[in-house]
Amino acid sequence: MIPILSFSEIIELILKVLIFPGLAFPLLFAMIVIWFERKFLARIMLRIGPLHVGPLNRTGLFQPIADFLKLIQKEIIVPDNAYKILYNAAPIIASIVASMSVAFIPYAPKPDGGYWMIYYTPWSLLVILAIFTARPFIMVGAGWASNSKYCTLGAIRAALQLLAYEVPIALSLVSIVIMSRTFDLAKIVEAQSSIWFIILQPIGFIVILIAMMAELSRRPFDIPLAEQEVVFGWPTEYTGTQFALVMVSEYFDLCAVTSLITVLFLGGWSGPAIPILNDVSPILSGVFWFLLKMAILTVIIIMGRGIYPRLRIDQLLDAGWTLLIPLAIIQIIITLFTAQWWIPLLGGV
Amino acid sequence: MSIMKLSMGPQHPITGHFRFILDVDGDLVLKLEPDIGYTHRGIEKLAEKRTYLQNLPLIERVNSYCDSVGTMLGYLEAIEELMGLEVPERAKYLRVIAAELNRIASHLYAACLFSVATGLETMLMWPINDRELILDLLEKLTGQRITYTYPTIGGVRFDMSEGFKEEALKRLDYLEKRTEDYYKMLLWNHTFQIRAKNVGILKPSDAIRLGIVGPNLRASGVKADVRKDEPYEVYDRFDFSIPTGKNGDSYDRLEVRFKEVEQSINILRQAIKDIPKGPIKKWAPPIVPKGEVYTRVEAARGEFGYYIVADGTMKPYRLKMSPPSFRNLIALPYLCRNVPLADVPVIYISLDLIPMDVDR
Amino acid sequence: MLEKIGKSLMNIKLLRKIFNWGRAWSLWSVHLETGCCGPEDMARACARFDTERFGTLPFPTLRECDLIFVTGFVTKKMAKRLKLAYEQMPEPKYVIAIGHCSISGGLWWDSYSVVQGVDEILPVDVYVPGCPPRPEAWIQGIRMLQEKIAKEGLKK
Amino acid sequence: MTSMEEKVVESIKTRFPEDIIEAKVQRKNRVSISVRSDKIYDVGLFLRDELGFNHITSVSGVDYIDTKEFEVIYNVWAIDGKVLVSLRTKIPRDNPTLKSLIKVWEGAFYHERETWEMFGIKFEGHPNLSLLLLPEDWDGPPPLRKDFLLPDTPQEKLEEKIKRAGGQ
Amino acid sequence: MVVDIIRPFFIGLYHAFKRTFTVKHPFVRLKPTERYRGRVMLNIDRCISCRSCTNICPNMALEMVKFEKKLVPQYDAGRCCLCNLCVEVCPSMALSMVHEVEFSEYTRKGLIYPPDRFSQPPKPITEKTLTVKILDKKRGVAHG
Repeated sequence: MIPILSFSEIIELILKVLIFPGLAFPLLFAMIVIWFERKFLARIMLRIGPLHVGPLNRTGLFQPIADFLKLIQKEIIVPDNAYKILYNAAPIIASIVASMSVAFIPYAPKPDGGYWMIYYTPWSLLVILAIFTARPFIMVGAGWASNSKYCTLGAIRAALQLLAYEVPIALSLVSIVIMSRTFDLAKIVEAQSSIWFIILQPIGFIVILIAMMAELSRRPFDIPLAEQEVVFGWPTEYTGTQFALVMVSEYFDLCAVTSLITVLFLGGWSGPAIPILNDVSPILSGVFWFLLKMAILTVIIIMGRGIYPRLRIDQLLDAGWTLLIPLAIIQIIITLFTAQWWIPLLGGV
Repeated sequence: MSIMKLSMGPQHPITGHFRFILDVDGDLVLKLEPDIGYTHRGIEKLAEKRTYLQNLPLIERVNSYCDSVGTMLGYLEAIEELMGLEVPERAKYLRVIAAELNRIASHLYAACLFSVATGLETMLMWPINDRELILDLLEKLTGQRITYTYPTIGGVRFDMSEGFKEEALKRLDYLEKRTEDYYKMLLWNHTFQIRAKNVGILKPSDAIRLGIVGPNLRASGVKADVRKDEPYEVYDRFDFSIPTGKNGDSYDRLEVRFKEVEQSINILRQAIKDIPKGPIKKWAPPIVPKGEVYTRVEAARGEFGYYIVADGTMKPYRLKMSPPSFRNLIALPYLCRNVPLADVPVIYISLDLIPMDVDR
Repeated sequence: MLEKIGKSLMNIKLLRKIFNWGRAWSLWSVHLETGCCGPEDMARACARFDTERFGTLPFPTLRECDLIFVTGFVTKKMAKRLKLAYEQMPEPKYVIAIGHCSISGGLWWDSYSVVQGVDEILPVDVYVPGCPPRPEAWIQGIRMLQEKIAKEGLKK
Repeated sequence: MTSMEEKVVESIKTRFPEDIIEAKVQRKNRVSISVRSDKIYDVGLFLRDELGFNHITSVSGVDYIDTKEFEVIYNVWAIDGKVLVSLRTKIPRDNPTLKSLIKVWEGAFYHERETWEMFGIKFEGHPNLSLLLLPEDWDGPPPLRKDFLLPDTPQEKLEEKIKRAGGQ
Repeated sequence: MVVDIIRPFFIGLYHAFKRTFTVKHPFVRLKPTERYRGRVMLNIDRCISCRSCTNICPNMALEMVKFEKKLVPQYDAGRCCLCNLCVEVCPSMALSMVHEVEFSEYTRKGLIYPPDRFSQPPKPITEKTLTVKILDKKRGVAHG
């Protein structure tokens, strides 16, 4: 049975799918983060970064657009001995999978009940975890399909690293679920209305931040993409539009990860209402706080590229198995013992 | 997994002009064979065709990458020894000043490459920024940024310009203060330490046996420096020490370079303070008398040897160069056996091999 | 089919202008040093001259690059690799010859192993003389190339 | 008190009285020893083990085309003694072979390979005498020999290039 | 150990708000130093056609050509390595080094300077120029 939607519901759906958490938001996020990353890292390196591209000859704001325009004009070269179907499909699958997880994240509560999210399900945490688990297979597939040595090496490294860091992520989610007693991300946010989980579970936060950085292959952990060792890792052979898709999918992932951490640990949309935004719609106020928290997390994740050298693969795996997993387990134990005092204080559930 | 042949370079972000042929098993490098010669120009042959004076720009470009003054001094030493020419005092001091400034620039360059090898891009930029200041000084002294052609037979080309002394002292003070930031950002960075420590350990006995020179040899704990062993120019008048390392790993090789920068600053301060007045150049005949000579100087990357056979004409009969990077090259396949792939760039950069220098 | 649509789109003047703008302001360069202008390559990419202001960024994989800086002399051994690297790059691609050695062979005019001018093996777009050229000259070279691209007609 | 240089000359003369053609002190820190080519390995071993010349500096060849001879020079530095010895030997130009000294000084590996490449001097016992610096498809004579001549005028085809540019 | 991990974070953050080193080059120019060797310039009236410069030039950048009934050198900027040997050897001081930095060309032919072009001084710089000096003690970074 197909539910009949009213006009306002259709408008809302279109807004959701095309504008805010849907299509336009991750694209805009990717563009702004690429620009910000280049600018901010350049500032750490005491230079300016993109400057003369874009309005006023002063901002370089259009640099990602210029890059994108250039990339889509480039010739697409498929290596002769590549496995063509998988090779061509991988970037598309990667970007679709990466943008999928945004659909399950609640960005703000609606004043009339319900949440501002594309698809509501009480099992959203599990769904997102499942989506993350799909990523290494795309990388391995793309690397293997390229049939080039550097790509293969990069793909092997990606598989090792991503699979190893799934475990601490899952473990640190356990303590969240113990505390909030639900798999529903919206409920988890509501549980934090009085006290955020970052205060109750600092170890879990650190574990999930580090593990997610590894999952995203950001700088101290960008071993699959290490340019000094394996040129560019698994996407080495991609050209033009395909490469643009690969790059964009990475930033979609960043968007999803920062949203997820915000929801899990930083209390999602919770924050004092902003008068001006609240007058228009209380949704905007929630979204504002959500985006602010996302921005802070993004800065922290980007900073890693400016200040830390890259780890070696064995050191990384060591850190994953011997440091992060015990820490996550310690967090679970602490949570188990202290949950009885904290749960009455939490809101919502 | 079977053994895979991996060809690294010359188009590769880290190898520069080299190509490595690696035997890789999974992520482990079993054997490395360097494939060099991508920058071979045949300078030794060309030098036999040109006069001694025309050879100056040629010789300089053996290592114009960073250290052209240090490279040239050996050649000039050799010719002046054959001629029996005594260079004016002031020229000697100026040569030392240029060479030490060049050494600082070169070591900063080495540091920045090292941080690239480990993937820290910030420390690629900072030393290069401060190297710009040194290059400004050198440009003020010599009129070029990289290829100076500054020392010439019988002295140097230009005198110190006005205000050079004050400017130089100010910049050296700045550089000394700035080094602290490098230590905090790079050398004391825990992530960097676990990448660089205990990687590529070169024992002192091995280092001597393989004929390693320069900061790499000193990092292994051997106190050998031509500036102390056979003082050329006026190095015997300065008070400076030779920093040595303890373990001989990649980290020590970088740390020794940083300490050498401090010593160079020390030498420069003394040189700028007691530089005498006088002429800067002596007329030299174009013809070099018959003879053979072997001279060594301490260039930034280590001992640079020149063997010249002169047959009494305007052109050298044979000019043999023994550049430091060529001699350090043998350490690369020696150290890169059974190491992870990620350590290959670190070891390679820590030896500070410059392909120009290797290939000539 | 897609190419046909793309070609007909590129015939529109405004679109062509926009696409040319995108190409001109996003020239990623290859990590391939052939000679001794290498340190200046570093200097122009680093803080004082920072060519990233113009969107010129050294990029690790040459599958994405548009620009080769031929930094200095090209030996016969390197020439093969240089040509190979150039062929591996996707269209559109540009070459800037840096320094007198890569323009004409320069100091190595009688050498047995140096190619006399890189334009014998690659089509050169801009010649930047000097030994090595100052970073200012590199920036001028980049800007001249940008002007050339902006005037360019239909490519591919 | 004799200096280190004189000590080296004296001891080498007493140890190999017949094989040494000439041994002299050139100047401070420099000693030059000429030996017969078949004895160079033994002299090298003696220099390394007894006199402490452990740090190989360079191996170079000189082409004396007038006397139809190659001279091969091993320059070795003693880190403790602070003396550089030039161990030199002459070999005929039409049959240039010499016993390799990489068993004595391991650092001579690339030096000898380069000398082989540049002069065509064959080092017996060297494990890998293949082209090092020259392009893979090199087919001329070894370039540092005096009978390998370089062009006298620039090889750049300037007119052609200008014509090509004008034709566009 | 924890300090060593966290310290770079704050140093990086601190540097992100420092003054940058960058000179916005085409709009603001650094003043080249007095001695900077940009390219060679000829004074035709002084030239005595002695050929010492063409003889000493190690890269054949100078070539004698006929110009207004006189043999004068023609300069090839695409060959010159700026080694200053010709300027030193010139007996009549006809050659000198000038501060030209930007003389790139689209064609190889444009780099050849016939005597009339060879003897013209470079264009004066119109943009704002500045000299590099150590400044900004508070922020601890050089360049202006």
